[in-house]
Amino acid sequence: MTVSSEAAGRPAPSRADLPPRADQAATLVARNQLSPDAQLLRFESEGPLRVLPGQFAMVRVGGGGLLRRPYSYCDLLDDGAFTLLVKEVGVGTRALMNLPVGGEVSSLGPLGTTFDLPPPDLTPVIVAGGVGIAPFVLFCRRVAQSGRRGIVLLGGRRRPDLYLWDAFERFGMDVRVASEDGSAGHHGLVTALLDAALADAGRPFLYSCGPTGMLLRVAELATAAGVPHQVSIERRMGCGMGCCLGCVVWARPPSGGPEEYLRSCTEGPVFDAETIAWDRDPHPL
Amino acid sequence: MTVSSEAAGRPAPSRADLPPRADQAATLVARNQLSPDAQLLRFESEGPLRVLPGQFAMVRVGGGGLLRRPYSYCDLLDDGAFTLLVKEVGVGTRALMNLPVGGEVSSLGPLGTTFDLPPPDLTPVIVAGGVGIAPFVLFCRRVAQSGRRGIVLLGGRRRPDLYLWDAFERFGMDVRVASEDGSAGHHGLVTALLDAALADAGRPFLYSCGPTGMLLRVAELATAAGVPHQVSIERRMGCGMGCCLGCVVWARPPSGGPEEYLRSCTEGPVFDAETIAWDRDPHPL
Amino acid sequence: MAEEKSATVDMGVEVAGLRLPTPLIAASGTFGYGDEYREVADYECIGAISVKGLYLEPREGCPPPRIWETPSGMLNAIGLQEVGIRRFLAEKLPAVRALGKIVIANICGSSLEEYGELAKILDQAEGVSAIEVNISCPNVAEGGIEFGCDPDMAARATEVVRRGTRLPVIPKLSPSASDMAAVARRVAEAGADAVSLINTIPAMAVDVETRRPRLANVVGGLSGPAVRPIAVRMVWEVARGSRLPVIGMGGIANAEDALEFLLVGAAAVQIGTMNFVDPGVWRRTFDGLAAYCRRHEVAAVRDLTGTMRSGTAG
Amino acid sequence: MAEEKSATVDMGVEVAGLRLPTPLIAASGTFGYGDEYREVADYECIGAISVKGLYLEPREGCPPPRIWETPSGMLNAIGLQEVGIRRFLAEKLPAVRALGKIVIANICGSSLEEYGELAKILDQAEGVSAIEVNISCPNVAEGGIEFGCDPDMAARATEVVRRGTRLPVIPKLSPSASDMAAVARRVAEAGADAVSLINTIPAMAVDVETRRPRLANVVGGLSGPAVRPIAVRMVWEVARGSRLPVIGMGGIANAEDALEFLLVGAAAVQIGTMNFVDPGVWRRTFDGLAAYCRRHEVAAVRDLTGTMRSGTAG
Repeated sequence: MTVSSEAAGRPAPSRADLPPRADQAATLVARNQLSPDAQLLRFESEGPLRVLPGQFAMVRVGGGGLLRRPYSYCDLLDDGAFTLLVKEVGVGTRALMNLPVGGEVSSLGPLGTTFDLPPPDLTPVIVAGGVGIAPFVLFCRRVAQSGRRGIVLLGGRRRPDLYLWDAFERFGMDVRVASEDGSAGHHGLVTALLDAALADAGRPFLYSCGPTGMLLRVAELATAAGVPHQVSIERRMGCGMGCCLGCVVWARPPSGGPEEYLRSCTEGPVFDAETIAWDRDPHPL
Repeated sequence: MTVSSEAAGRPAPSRADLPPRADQAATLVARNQLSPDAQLLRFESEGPLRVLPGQFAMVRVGGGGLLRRPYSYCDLLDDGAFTLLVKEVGVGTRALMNLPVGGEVSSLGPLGTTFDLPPPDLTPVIVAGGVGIAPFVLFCRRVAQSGRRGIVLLGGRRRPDLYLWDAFERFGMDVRVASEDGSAGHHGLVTALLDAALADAGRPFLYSCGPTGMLLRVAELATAAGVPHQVSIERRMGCGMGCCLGCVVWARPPSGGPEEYLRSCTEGPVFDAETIAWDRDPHPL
Repeated sequence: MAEEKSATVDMGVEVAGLRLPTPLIAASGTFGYGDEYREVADYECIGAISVKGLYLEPREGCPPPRIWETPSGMLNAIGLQEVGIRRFLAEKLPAVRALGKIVIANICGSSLEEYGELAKILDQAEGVSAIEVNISCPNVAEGGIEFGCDPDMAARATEVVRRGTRLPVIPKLSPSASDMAAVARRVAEAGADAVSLINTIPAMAVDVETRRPRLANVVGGLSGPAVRPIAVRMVWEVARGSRLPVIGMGGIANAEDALEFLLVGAAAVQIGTMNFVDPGVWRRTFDGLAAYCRRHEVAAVRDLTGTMRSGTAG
Repeated sequence: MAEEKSATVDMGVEVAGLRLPTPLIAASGTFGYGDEYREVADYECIGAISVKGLYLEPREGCPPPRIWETPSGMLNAIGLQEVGIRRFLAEKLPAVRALGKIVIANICGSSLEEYGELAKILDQAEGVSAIEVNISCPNVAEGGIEFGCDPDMAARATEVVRRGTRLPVIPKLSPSASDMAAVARRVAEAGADAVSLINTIPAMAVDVETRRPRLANVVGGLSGPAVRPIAVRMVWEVARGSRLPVIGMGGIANAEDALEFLLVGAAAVQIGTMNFVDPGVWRRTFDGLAAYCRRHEVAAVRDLTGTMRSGTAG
């Protein structure tokens, strides 16, 4: 893989490069209440499951509304179990958070594009806000498995919103945190930690996921510093399979290709950040 | 109370004669699986509850469809708890049968008219099919409390469908059963037991609840024998409060009043059987 | 009183000349003759009651089955079983008047003459504050076509009611018309003081095991949360496309739902099907509206009408 | 093959001259260009695929937000983002043809000329078996009014397509018309071989906290189980009121839902929104239809069309 994907916006990677997809029953086997409104849920799939970091599942749960909801795979465990990080935002997440252990969901995945491991001479620097941390657990597991380290910048409103901090430390990552109320780490936004992290990393490769305001700020700093940057974009999704066209983001390829809407479920959720036309994005700060 | 209600069809008894109604939260505290597809559920109301035999509740449970579902109160216990007999017929009953112990429902009741206790010189004879037995548990509790006995004829497809048989024996009732497959009691329909029961009762007062075909046959026999007969009629209900007009039955008062649709939730569910125009009933055998 | 629980928010609205203490009206056909819910609903949250649709004479209605549940909705074909205007005035109206609520009479006609006659009778009645005109009734003289599907027939029905009464006249629009705003403009010219919408949407369901319709009448009216997005769109179109005040309805179950209607232009809303599901809908919706106004620093709920912003971003 | 799993039931149907191996068609706009679901849906259960609506030129579509969930339904305003007819033929059609499925091209026009031009291009294309005509498109020349709302405009759009092709022509009817059967009769005269219905119902939702519409386009189309009772009624009306074969759709999630449409008169059905919810809908619906036919001793699924009985009792 190359540092900067040649194809603008990495449109529709050949499915041959990605793990097979299936709609499988998955049983909730454990619940870890991370904060008053967030849980880490562990599921066991009925069949085999391969997932690359950054990919997501479309999950259907009884009482959770008509449409499935997208969740980044948080971690994939050796026995084929996977975890999801869920924060209550509506009827779908609420149904999942109220599902009793032993209950079943339908999980369609793995879907979408992936975070690339950086080339050997670059150091991963991750910037995540709130539940945007989810895809980086599996990512950092892979980074650690390749015998490398990275820097994880984690932001949230208050200390309880800095989910899974300890997991990253176990992977040997250099974890730095920020909270808007000052209850943990830097008092303020996580992006304030970015300059120092980039300097410490030497030759950094940026990865980000979280609120649009944060992503935009990270993208500005990355562009200014000439640092490669992959971003996971979350949009309201209908199908996750590229058919409803509900989850699009406007792409303006720097290579000069045509501007167009790309599907965050298929050409994304992970994009090269320079591809996204942030100024035309309908989800401002 | 008189043996045969003067007012044809007993239209809209003054609410002053009936217990107060409320929409209350009720917690499921115990489940008794009576057969593969029937359960006796015990609930505790958040507030006080008075119920007369034959009355029903409109129950709302999460995942159980938009509308409430009507259930006869099966029994009312001294501490204000009540039981419902539930058989799986659709999304509403299924949600109730899957509700975990400790789960909550909304219960609107008590609604509708009641079975009258017979005058002292008459013997109650009850004919019930399947879940039609439900309202007679509380009724027989009241009969027994008045120091009297009665005959209970209980029918179903197979032995497991003869619900709560033992409860009636504990109340000192003379229980006689029939099953269509011959696995318990008389091999055939419960109505075949009726002639003998009426003879044994001497001066009987009939009460019935169950499938329309059974009710119709009981009504024919009661009319032929000149026996007073109260019947509980179950219809698809929307509100239980007399407003949606979904649950009507055609009434042809023998006293010569106007024929009209009466609401099984308000003028019923318990009617004097001679009021019902069985030939115009849209629910044939 | 309800007002005391939200002292800082003025919950009153004015529509079609009626001053309502709250913007929440009980929808015709879902609240009986007005007093059926007195034990279980918070009547202090109710701004007015539109009673069950009235013809001149009593009607027995459709045979059962009359109702069926659908995904997030309810089908009904009651056929307007009711007691007739005279028995309503003699027996039913006193009970609902005793509750101290503003009463809206909902009327149905098989002919223009019947609409006119009903209007004249109600004009003389004590305790009726407005007339809601159900124009989704089949016009017998025109082969049973609904008055409401055709702007001309809707206007003529409105006009005969207008001539028969000094009371506010509120045609209740049928969603079967392809241009709701055009119907609203025509009934405005014919003298309507406001419109209410939407009536139920014609729909049906089939029992596939017996291969028979779920309703004896085959076609019934769909209501409930399932139709709410359609109703909100129609209220928005009528509020933009005519100058009449609009009373919105369609599957309102809580304050958020009611707010959708108010923001797109309704001056008041009706609560219908959800009465059947949850009599607590009145208290919850009322309190939710008051809390919303406080949170958004809106002094009076009437100030919300038509305040939807354009665009979805920034 | 699917047929082997239900050896005793003939699942084939014929509609608009197309012989379909199953009565289940993937609805345009919900199944991409046909091959997106190949890993997760049982394609052997699919009788045909109606691909995403095509204009002459590529379109970027509406800005997001484009979708919103409603009670038992889904709102969408995609604005027909698509690649244009030429790129479809060059890049997309080969992939779906490789799946061995019957392909129906769904076309949209901003003008009568565009409909005619698209029909001519498709007439020359290999591997397209029929043309479904989306008449819910705004007619630019007439100020953006939908072709489908007016029977005359619907007929004119059908006529230009008819003149441009020998392929079967299937107008997809808009539920905004107040008399669906009248539209069906007019497009029949204009040369349609069948009709499909219903397209989505215009609807909207509002974010009351921001007071902005949930969709950037303000109004979107409502689909899903919420609208099914409305769709079943319209299919029943069109099947009774015209002689055209009908392809029914609207919230079909399982065999029972599909059967409702068949019994009221549909010759085939389309599955749309439920693709998003559950790709297993194909296998479940197909198997359920076959099981129903066996249980009811129906030799061929086509024998079910229009067999609803009258009356609800005995």
